[in-house]
Amino acid sequence: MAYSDMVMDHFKNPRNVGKIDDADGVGEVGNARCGDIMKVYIKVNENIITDVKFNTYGCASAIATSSIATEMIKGKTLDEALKLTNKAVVEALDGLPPAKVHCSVLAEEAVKAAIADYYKNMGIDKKIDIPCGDEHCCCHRHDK
Amino acid sequence: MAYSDMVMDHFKNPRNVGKIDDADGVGEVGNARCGDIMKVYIKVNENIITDVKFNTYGCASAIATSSIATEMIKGKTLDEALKLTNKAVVEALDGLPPAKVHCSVLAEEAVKAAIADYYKNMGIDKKIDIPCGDEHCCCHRHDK
Amino acid sequence: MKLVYADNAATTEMSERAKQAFLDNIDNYGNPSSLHNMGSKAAQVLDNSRERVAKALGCESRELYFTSGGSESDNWAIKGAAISMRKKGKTHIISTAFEHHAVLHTLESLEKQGFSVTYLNVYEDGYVRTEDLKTAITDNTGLVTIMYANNEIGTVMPIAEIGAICREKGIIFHTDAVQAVGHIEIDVKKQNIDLLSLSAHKFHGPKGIGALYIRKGIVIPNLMDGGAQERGKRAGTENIAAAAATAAALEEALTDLEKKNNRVSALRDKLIDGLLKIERSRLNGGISPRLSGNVSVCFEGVEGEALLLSLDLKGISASSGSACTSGSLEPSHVLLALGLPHEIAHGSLRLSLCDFNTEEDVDYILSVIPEIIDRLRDMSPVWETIKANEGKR
Amino acid sequence: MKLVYADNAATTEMSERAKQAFLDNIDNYGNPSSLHNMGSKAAQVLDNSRERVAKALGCESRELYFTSGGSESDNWAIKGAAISMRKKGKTHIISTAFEHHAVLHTLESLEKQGFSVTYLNVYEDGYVRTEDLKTAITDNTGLVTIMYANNEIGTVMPIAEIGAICREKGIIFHTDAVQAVGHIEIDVKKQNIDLLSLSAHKFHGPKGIGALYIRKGIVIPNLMDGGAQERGKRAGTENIAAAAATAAALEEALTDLEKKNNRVSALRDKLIDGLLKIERSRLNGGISPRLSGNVSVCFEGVEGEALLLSLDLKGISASSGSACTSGSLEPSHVLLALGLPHEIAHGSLRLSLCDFNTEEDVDYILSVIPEIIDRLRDMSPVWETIKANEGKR
Ligand SMILES: Cc1ncc(COP(=O)(O)O)c(C=O)c1O
Ligand SMILES: Cc1ncc(COP(=O)(O)O)c(C=O)c1O
Repeated sequence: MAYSDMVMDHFKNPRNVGKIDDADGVGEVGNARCGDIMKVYIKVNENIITDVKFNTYGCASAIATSSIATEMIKGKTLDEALKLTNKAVVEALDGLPPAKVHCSVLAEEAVKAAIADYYKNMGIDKKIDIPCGDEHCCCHRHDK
Repeated sequence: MAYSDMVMDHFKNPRNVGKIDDADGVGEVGNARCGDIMKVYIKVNENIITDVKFNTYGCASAIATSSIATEMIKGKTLDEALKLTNKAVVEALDGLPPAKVHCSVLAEEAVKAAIADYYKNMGIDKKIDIPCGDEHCCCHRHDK
Repeated sequence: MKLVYADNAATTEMSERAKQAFLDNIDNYGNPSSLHNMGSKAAQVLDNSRERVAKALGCESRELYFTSGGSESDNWAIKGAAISMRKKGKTHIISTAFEHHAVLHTLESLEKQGFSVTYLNVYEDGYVRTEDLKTAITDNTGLVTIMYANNEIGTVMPIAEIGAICREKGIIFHTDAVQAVGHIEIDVKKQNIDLLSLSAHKFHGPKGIGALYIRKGIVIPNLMDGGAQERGKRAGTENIAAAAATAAALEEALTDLEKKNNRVSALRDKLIDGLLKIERSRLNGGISPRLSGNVSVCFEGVEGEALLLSLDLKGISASSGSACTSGSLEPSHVLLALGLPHEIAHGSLRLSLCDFNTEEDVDYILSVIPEIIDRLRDMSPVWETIKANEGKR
Repeated sequence: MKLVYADNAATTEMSERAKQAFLDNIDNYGNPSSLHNMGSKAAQVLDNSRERVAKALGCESRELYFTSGGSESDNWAIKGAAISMRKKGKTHIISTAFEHHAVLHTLESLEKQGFSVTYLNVYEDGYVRTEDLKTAITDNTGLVTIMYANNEIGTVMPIAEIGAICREKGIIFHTDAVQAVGHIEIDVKKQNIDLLSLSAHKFHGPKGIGALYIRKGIVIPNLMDGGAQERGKRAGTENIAAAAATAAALEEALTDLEKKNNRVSALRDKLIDGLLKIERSRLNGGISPRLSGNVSVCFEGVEGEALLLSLDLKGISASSGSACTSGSLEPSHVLLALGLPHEIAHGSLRLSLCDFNTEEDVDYILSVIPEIIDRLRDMSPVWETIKANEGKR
């Protein structure tokens, strides 16, 4: 199993690591039992994601997908950010080993969960389709 | 499967190769189907084996056992020669690989068959016990 | 950058003597089954190598069969013994839950064929209890297969006691000694072992070769049918150079073994002590008896692969769980067998030292790990939660 | 004394390129399953080697599995296919009477488990007839295993035709191509081969490594259960250096193959012509298609081992029947399958040339053999009888 240079770069120097104490939205997905948890924080101004940070517990590709996904949504409108797919994340990283594709799904979910949280906080009723958002999502559901 | 130096010596320079046209006794054992035939010729004078020759079709150890067995009975009395055992032949050759022990049995048989033939020619009724003397002796009977 | 290879339980570098023995025979290419001189020369080296390996185990040459490695030896021993015991009407096997996959998956395939397997508990400390073995034995038990030393956590099982129990009950006893041979003094006769698997690349020998000891009197069918090699029990043209290198490596490994083990276990203990200073870390498996080179720890709030790769970037080769399974998402079955919760087992690190490692290696590892752990914990929401809960208490 | 190695069907010398590839990787000792850099470096060489071997056979990398050699590949393919076909309710296998023991003994073990095997006639010339195959196929047939080229007499089977017939009938087709790979242009796709066994040491590669090609879509259970190596299909820490050497050897063997084969078969034909000048000699097996290096002759009135050892004393390495069985007293099952009487089969000699052999080698062999035959016939009572009978006619 070899990671691409992009994955290694984002693992070694992850962008946007950290927390936003006064975040407008926070999304957390995965669980410790499965070996990965991603937590994404966003600041939103006029529908634009002005700042984003993440904290991730997980393997190198979990860290790298979090890093690149946050990069991909930074400065984007919420609607643009909602179009983020795990496929786009995998492509941006020049590929992931098959066993690690589930990390890209988690990253997509984490972003969407943060946006959903933002809408909830704003009292805006917007249905967001999260691939596998519930907390009890089984570890292997993303492998297939 | 490695042969001892003695076996190789008797294979390379077999003693007593040949035929005796006016032999007093000739013994042939083994069969071509099994891959080895030994034919031993003896000249007898006053119960002493004065000359002995052999012809052998067979593997290196068949040739070596024929060679050493003829050496071992040359100049001996018939009674002494009849005491030749395959074990003695194996020992004289510093051992034989297990799969080749049957050759030493053949050599013992060939000598005994030649002596038996001598007695028969002389009209002497003497019972000689040949381990496996009949022509149809199966190839593998000596392996055990 | 300093390079430290600390993954010797996964595989080892060939020793100079092993390499030399290999190279000395690379042109000794005859087929040992051939009758000509080229063949005999090869056969001589094969015989000599077999004798030397047999001697190192305390058995006779003719009880030792070369194979392609530890996995083949395990498959042959267990599948073979299973077929033999079934002929005697027995279908129950006893093993442990933390065997190597070469044993576990073999047992699973036998379970599908109607055998039943009892997996003994190895408790939190990673040791089998002989009382549990005695309790598990029934009239239907035909085989006990228990590893000599665990590949992940290094705990060493009470093999002689297990051997004595099995011999008394007339049960075949196989031990996967892949991690033990070359590292622990073994005497298959004294220890009443019937079948023993070894693999050369775990003691500085070459890859692709191992052996199975089959005690005289134990009859198991072949796994590999074919030519008359290995006295008709294991077909395949023999790898002479590798056999010679195996013998050389094993002899070298056993020379001054105690001295080497003392040195290596001192390094190990220094490493363990240093690592356990890190908060919320723990040692996996008991400390004694333990392979002299094995360090297995878990760090809470950190995931093993990220830890491994961070170490790799610092020139340190290590492993998390066993190498074979590290591509998967499941934490190691060994750590789970110890009763560790998934979330803690995910944070495991195995550093396996050998006598090529130095004190500088250990110091270097200890200088590097804490900052890596800190960095990973800093970005870990799990660690955040742990800390938050601590604060609450 | 001149030394001539003419036993290349038993095993070959490693080529310089293969040795170099091996040595280049002897320190690339990481475990490919390991996540660290040492592991990835090893994994890269493994992947690259697999690709190159796959390319040489015309298949995809993921259809190629490294094993410990030809015997393991044969055992895995045949035992595996047998289990798979039994699940579909089929228990009939078709093979030939002159397969290598790795196939024959495997089939025998299956016969004991309730499979039935039809052994096709190979006639006096050593070729399978496709009409016989068609006749032998029943609704119960699940596997056809027919060797690509015979190891003793060098005859080459109509593999593409056999492949086409099997594919049409939906029967799994395995070929033991141990003697063919590296010597004959093979394309498993065009030839409709489902399973193919190869062994590196038969084409100037290292010993202890081989491969099994398993066509995508063919599912057979593992022979070697355990770790996740070879995509979970063949457990055991991989032998990187040997894999690299296998790829190097195979590529080298296939470079200018036709040119090499033309040269070697010219040597072969010169040798055959020379040997057949000896009275009461005969060529075993048809001349075409035949492996470019194979010479197999019988000399009446002479026993093979004595002939072999006499040649060995002159520096010539050859074989009688196959190397594996030459310790036994039975004449080769291959020669018996051709219908040769025992007494003639006993006098067999196999000289197997490769592209390392020269015309001088052939001239030397031809200068030596007649006097050896004369000497042995001079002391042979069988020859005496033959001559006597000739006199009578
Ligand atoms: C036709 C054939 N099949 C199988 C084998 C077995 O190969 P290996 O000895 O590499 O296991 C051989 C060679 O011994 C062979 O010639
Ligand atoms: C305990 C144990 N058993 C079996 C094996 C398998 O050995 P090999 O990879 O040489 O087949 C290993 C190593 O991978 C091991 O550590």
